[in-house]
Amino acid sequence: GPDQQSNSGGEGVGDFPKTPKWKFVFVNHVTSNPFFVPTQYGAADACALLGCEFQWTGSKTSIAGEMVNATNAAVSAKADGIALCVVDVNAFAKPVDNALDAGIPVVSYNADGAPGKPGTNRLAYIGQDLFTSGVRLGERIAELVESGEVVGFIATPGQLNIQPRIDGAKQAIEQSGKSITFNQIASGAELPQELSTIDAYSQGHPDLKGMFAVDAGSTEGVAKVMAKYKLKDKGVASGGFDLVPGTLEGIKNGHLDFTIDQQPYLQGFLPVLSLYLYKLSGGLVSPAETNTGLLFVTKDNVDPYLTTKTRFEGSDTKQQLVERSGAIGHG
Amino acid sequence: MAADVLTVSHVAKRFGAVTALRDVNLRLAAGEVLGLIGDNGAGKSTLIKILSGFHQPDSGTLSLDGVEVSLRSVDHARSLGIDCVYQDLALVNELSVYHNMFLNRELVRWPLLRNRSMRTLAAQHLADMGVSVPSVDVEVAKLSGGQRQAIAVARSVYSSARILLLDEPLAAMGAKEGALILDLVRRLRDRGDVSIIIIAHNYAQILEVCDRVNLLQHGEISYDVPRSRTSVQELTDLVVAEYRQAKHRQSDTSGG
Amino acid sequence: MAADVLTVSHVAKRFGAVTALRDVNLRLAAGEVLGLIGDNGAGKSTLIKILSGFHQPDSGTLSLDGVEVSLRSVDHARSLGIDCVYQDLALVNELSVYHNMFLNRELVRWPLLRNRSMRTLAAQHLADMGVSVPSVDVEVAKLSGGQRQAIAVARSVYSSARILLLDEPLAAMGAKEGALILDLVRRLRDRGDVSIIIIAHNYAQILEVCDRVNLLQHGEISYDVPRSRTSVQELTDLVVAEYRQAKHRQSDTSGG
Amino acid sequence: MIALRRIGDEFLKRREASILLVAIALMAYFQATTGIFFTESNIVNVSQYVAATAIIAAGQVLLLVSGEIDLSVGNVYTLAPFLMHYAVDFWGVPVIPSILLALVLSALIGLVNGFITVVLRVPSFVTTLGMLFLISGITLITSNAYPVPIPTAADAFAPWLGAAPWAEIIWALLIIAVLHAVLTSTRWGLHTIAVGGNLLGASEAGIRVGRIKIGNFMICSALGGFAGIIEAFRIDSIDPTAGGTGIMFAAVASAVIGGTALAGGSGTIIGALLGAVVLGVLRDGFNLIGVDAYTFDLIIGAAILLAMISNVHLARLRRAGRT
Amino acid sequence: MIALRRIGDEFLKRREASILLVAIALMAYFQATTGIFFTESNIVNVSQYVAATAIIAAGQVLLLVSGEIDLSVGNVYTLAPFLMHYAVDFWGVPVIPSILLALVLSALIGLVNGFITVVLRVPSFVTTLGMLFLISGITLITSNAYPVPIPTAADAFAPWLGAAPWAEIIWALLIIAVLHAVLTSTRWGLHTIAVGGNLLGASEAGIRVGRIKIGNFMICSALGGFAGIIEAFRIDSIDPTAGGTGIMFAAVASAVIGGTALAGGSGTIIGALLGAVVLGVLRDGFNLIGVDAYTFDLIIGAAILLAMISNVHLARLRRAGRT
Ligand SMILES: Nc1ncnc2c1ncn2[C@@H]1O[C@H](COP(=O)(O)OP(=O)(O)OP(=O)(O)O)[C@@H](O)[C@H]1O
Ligand SMILES: Nc1ncnc2c1ncn2[C@@H]1O[C@H](COP(=O)(O)OP(=O)(O)OP(=O)(O)O)[C@@H](O)[C@H]1O
Ligand SMILES: [Mg+2]
Ligand SMILES: [Mg+2]
Repeated sequence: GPDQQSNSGGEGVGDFPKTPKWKFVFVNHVTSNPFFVPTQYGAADACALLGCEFQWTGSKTSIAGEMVNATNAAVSAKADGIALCVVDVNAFAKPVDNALDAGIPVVSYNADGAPGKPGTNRLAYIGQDLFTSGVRLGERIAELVESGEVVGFIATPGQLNIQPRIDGAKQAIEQSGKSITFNQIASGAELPQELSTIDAYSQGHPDLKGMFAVDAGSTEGVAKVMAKYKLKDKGVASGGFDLVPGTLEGIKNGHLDFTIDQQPYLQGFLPVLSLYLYKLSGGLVSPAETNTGLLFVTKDNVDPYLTTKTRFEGSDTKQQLVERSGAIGHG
Repeated sequence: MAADVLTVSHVAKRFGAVTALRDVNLRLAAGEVLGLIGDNGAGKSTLIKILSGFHQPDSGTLSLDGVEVSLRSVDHARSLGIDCVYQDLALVNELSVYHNMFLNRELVRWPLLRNRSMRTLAAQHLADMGVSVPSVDVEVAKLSGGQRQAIAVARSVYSSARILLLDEPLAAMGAKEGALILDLVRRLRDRGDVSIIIIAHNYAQILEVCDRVNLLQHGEISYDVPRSRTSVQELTDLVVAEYRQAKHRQSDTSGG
Repeated sequence: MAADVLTVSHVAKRFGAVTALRDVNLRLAAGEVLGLIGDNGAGKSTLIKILSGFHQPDSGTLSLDGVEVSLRSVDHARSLGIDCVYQDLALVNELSVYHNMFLNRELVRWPLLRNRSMRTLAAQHLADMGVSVPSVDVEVAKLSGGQRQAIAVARSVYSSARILLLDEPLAAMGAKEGALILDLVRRLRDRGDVSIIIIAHNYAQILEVCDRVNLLQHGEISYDVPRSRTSVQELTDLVVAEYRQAKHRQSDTSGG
Repeated sequence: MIALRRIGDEFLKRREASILLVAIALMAYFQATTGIFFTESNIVNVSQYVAATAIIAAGQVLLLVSGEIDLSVGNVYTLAPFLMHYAVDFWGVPVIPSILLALVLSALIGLVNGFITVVLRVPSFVTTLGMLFLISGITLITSNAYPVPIPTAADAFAPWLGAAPWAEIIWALLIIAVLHAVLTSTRWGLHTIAVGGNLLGASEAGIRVGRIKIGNFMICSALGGFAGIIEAFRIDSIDPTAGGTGIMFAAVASAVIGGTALAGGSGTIIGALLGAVVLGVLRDGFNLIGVDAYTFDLIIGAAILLAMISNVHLARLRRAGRT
Repeated sequence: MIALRRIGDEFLKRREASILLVAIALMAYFQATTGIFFTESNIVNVSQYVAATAIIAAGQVLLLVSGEIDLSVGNVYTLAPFLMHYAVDFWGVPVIPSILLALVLSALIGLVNGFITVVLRVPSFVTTLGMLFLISGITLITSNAYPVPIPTAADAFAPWLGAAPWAEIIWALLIIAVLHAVLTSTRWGLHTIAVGGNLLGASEAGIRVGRIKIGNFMICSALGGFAGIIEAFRIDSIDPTAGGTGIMFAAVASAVIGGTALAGGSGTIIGALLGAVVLGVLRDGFNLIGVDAYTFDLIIGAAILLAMISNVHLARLRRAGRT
């Protein structure tokens, strides 16, 4: 019957018909940041699966103008799809419209404008809900700290992939009604600088009750400083975002209470999939809003991240089947 | 006798520990050419730079036409009619011959430079001085020592200054070019509307053009004589006598 | 007659459109002092820089003691015993007097500089030349024109070169200091182990120390005469005759 | 034929000839490999890569020629559109006066740089480094580090001020033309060269060296502000992370690639434009080819080196060939 | 008393005196306001702010004095620890030879910079700008832009190489001491000054100017590599985002704050150390005080300006007072 016929498939990958080698352009705001290494692996794996290719480009230092240029170049080069980090609510409206006008599908990933204001007419957002993740962070802080001084480190204030988190945290702390003073401190764009900033801050504030961070580098810095001065023993709470090695180490050794995973691998894998399906279906399968999640990693569930090096965390390049066993943790 | 256009009274100038000028008194009459001589390091150039507004004296006064003035800057001095050829020539290697020759005195049709006129005039002035350069468009970095000096001299000599200060204008000039420049100075003197101070170590040249000769020693003018009453021999003897004394002093204080 | 230490054959040098040297032939006998004269821009400094290894000739050859050599660099020439005082003095303003005086010829107790010895020697050499500087520790940027020249001259004259090239070593020197340097050159000549080429525009000074005089004109040596058979007057006339011709040529070609 | 050769000779005499040849060769290469370099949309892209950098580079050339440098100009670039925004949206000033106000304040920052450098004698590298942080702080504090939209009141002017495809590059070319004339054909330019070439000599000649330097600081800073404003209009957002050291660096690099000496005394404005073009063409071209971010750095580094080595080589050939 | 005054006079004669006074004043200020500046742990922090920058600044001083600049040294700083990592973990080379290999390769990068600058006559600003991108690309591609831990084989050496609290600053002081001696008391240093002060004059004097410049490029680059390695040991991670233009900039700024002229011919290594100390104390001190993120830049900018204005003023007083 007709079912069998469809199973015999087309001449493309899997069961799909033969398609051109579509090329999708990922426009990123911090192209060389380790956080996005698994994102690139995700995109690469999806491309290998589907027989397409992707280009990783944008700005190294979060400059909207450079990202606009890269987007425009992708339109000129007639890319088959664009995945974009919308780190500015205004700047990308026109380039995205241009791309859509030229028939190029666009999705956003990792950052999507300000809360309630996506800033572009992209087809869908694939990534964490940043403001919500900040709210969850703030709730967690209010759980861990009764009152007093708490600091939130942010690498580059105002950046829309991290600033909403701090804003969300602030809001949640205020709403908790506890007498916590929350200070926002810029820690700088590179790791050694972040480390030094956090170190000095902790020295200057002996009464600190909590140290938190909203980006990968600052979180790692918090972990190291907590360990250096054994601040856990003094009752300082701590936590942050993402899963770079130093952070995981800190969780394991108990210096860091938690870190929040946002599944960067999926932020590369899913956009390729969405764009591919859009092309394949002639636009009938339109990309869907996808929340890549918000997973608290604590001492209880950190082990697998440490014991295995995988593409999914960016810590290894090789393809492998990661075995797991036992029950799956749940609420 | 003509009135003094320039009077220098009790001028002193120190650079850190070095006293370049101690107590200089000097006068320059209208239309006069004054030769200034002295050892290396005697302070001649320092005095000239004070007169041109480049240095400010530590103490002492300058008067122009009997009126005391304080020269705030080179530009100020120039606005009062004082122009100078510096010993270091003050040329800009990166600029062409003609731009150097008209530096800070450019011909302009506002706001643009009148390059063609400057080029023509520059070529003409150099020809008058008997100096040939490959082209007035060439950068001065590429010129020979004498060619460079000729440009610096032309810059001032062809200005319409009332007081001209020439610091060793002939040091790098050839025999012929030097003679032609001395001719030029003589012509200026004969015109009578410019007063000149000229520094040189070649006493024959000094005596050829100067009306009067001053000797700078130990930071003051120690000898002042009209041309008619001196000679190359006398001037040389003066300087060498000074040298003997110096040798003497030196052997007294050596070892300190 | 002594053998020639240096022979220059058919040397030519162009800078872009400018032909500085066309066809220079010159020889320097052992122990001889040769005076080189010529107009500004005649190519004297260019020739000296070829002999010191700074420029490479476009064509022609140099021979030392009859053996053809090609001077690869100033360092190479110096290793062959050729040393030079450049017209631009080649001083480093940022360095002290004594470091300049021993530049690239420093006294060392490896790996450290022997600053004390250099300081003492520098002070001594300057005293010999009758030149006083505030201190040998001072940066040369702060010195007067003559003091600077004295340092450059001392650098070479007190080296143990076999062939000394002096490009206008007296231009900025005072009457006394100039005389003392000429004394020094005369003493070197009398010692007989060094041959010297000296450029100067003051023909009296040239004739005081030189054994022979060469005139550089139109890119070649156009006149070669022993001291005994010439005079200041003759040399001056020669140069001025050349000038007359030039004036003539110029008026022929003007307007182009 | 002879006329053509004359034009060719005239062209080769210009200092900028070699870098222009390099730029043309690069464009030809990218057209050959991508086939779409010379489409209108891509040329617009390239022009937008180039314009802001070229404007700042032109100002930086004046300053470099006079022997100074301005590291803070990239931060003035960031601040200026915010100043316009504050004036329009908070203080109710009309758009054009607001822009003028932003430019005047930018020039004032240059004045302060110049004053500290010339009168207080702090080296300009340090003066403008301090100013860089200071202005960055002002921008962050006053803007809360949030990007804001262009004031709606300015919508009517937006196309003129950078939003229209060709607007930015036209401004850049106008500014380049004027500054080229200033540097080559006015007293100001001549004195700028003199001050940078021989500071002592220039002051001996009576040039007011301080005034020249301070003036060039002001010009450079004002141009930085202007570039920031038109770039904000282009991307339709006032971005607190825009500019900074990145664009300052690109501008100085354009100037140096175009033949301006860091040590002062020599430089060309048109060269700086061509330097910015070379950098822009490289960035755009490799993006068109679809080079990845990591490889991008590698390739652009190698390309800069190769382009400059050929440039220097061409320039030497040119000089050798000149009669 | 008299002996004390003699020491005081000797001190005031030194060029670095004024910037040292500024550094001391800043430390006193921060001690007074925070009360914990002079605790051991904070002094260790400050030393770690300072060490890597000071090492690179020392190399940069040599290069700046000889009239060149190296923009790529911050990227060599990033690459070198990865080279060590590759050698140890992938090629099985023992730790110490791996580190030496990384340093030799760093020096080779300097050699290439020097060759392109001196022999091919590309201005060093552009040469090293190209190299900056090139090396950055190499680092990103070979490391996949992912941080890696220090090789476990190196654990035994870690305390010596930067992991122990005082290790970094001791290395820095050693290097500073050696390079200070090189610059002030050896032929190499004298010729470096001569080349930067008067390039034509130095070559007329027979100094091999190319060799001096290339050598200084190599020293600077090797020091960049070494600083990167010890900093990796300190933070116990090899980070592809470390270094880059940020630390290069800080190093050049330290050199200039310490009295090195960008135009060449003059500079002091100890001054560069003190410049790095001033910057480090400012950063640490304002962090101790707990200045808000946005205000930080503002205050540090103003502090740099004030510190340098006082420095220049003090230096002038010092010179005027000298007999
Ligand atoms: N800017 C300065 N800083 C320090 N010392 C200086 C400065 N200018 C001149 N001097 C010193 O002042 C003294 C006088 O120098 P000046 O140049 O006036 O001498 P001079 O008579 O022109 O000598 P010369 O005949 O050699 O040109 C010298 O000892 C010199 O070292
Ligand atoms: N590096 C150079 N580039 C271009 N032209 C040069 C260069 N050096 C010298 N010239 C030209 O070569 C000619 C000869 O110069 P040179 O310096 O040899 O003259 P000179 O005889 O020493 O003159 P003076 O007596 O004035 O010192 C001059 O016309 C000069 O402009
Ligand atoms: Mg003098
Ligand atoms: Mg000469």
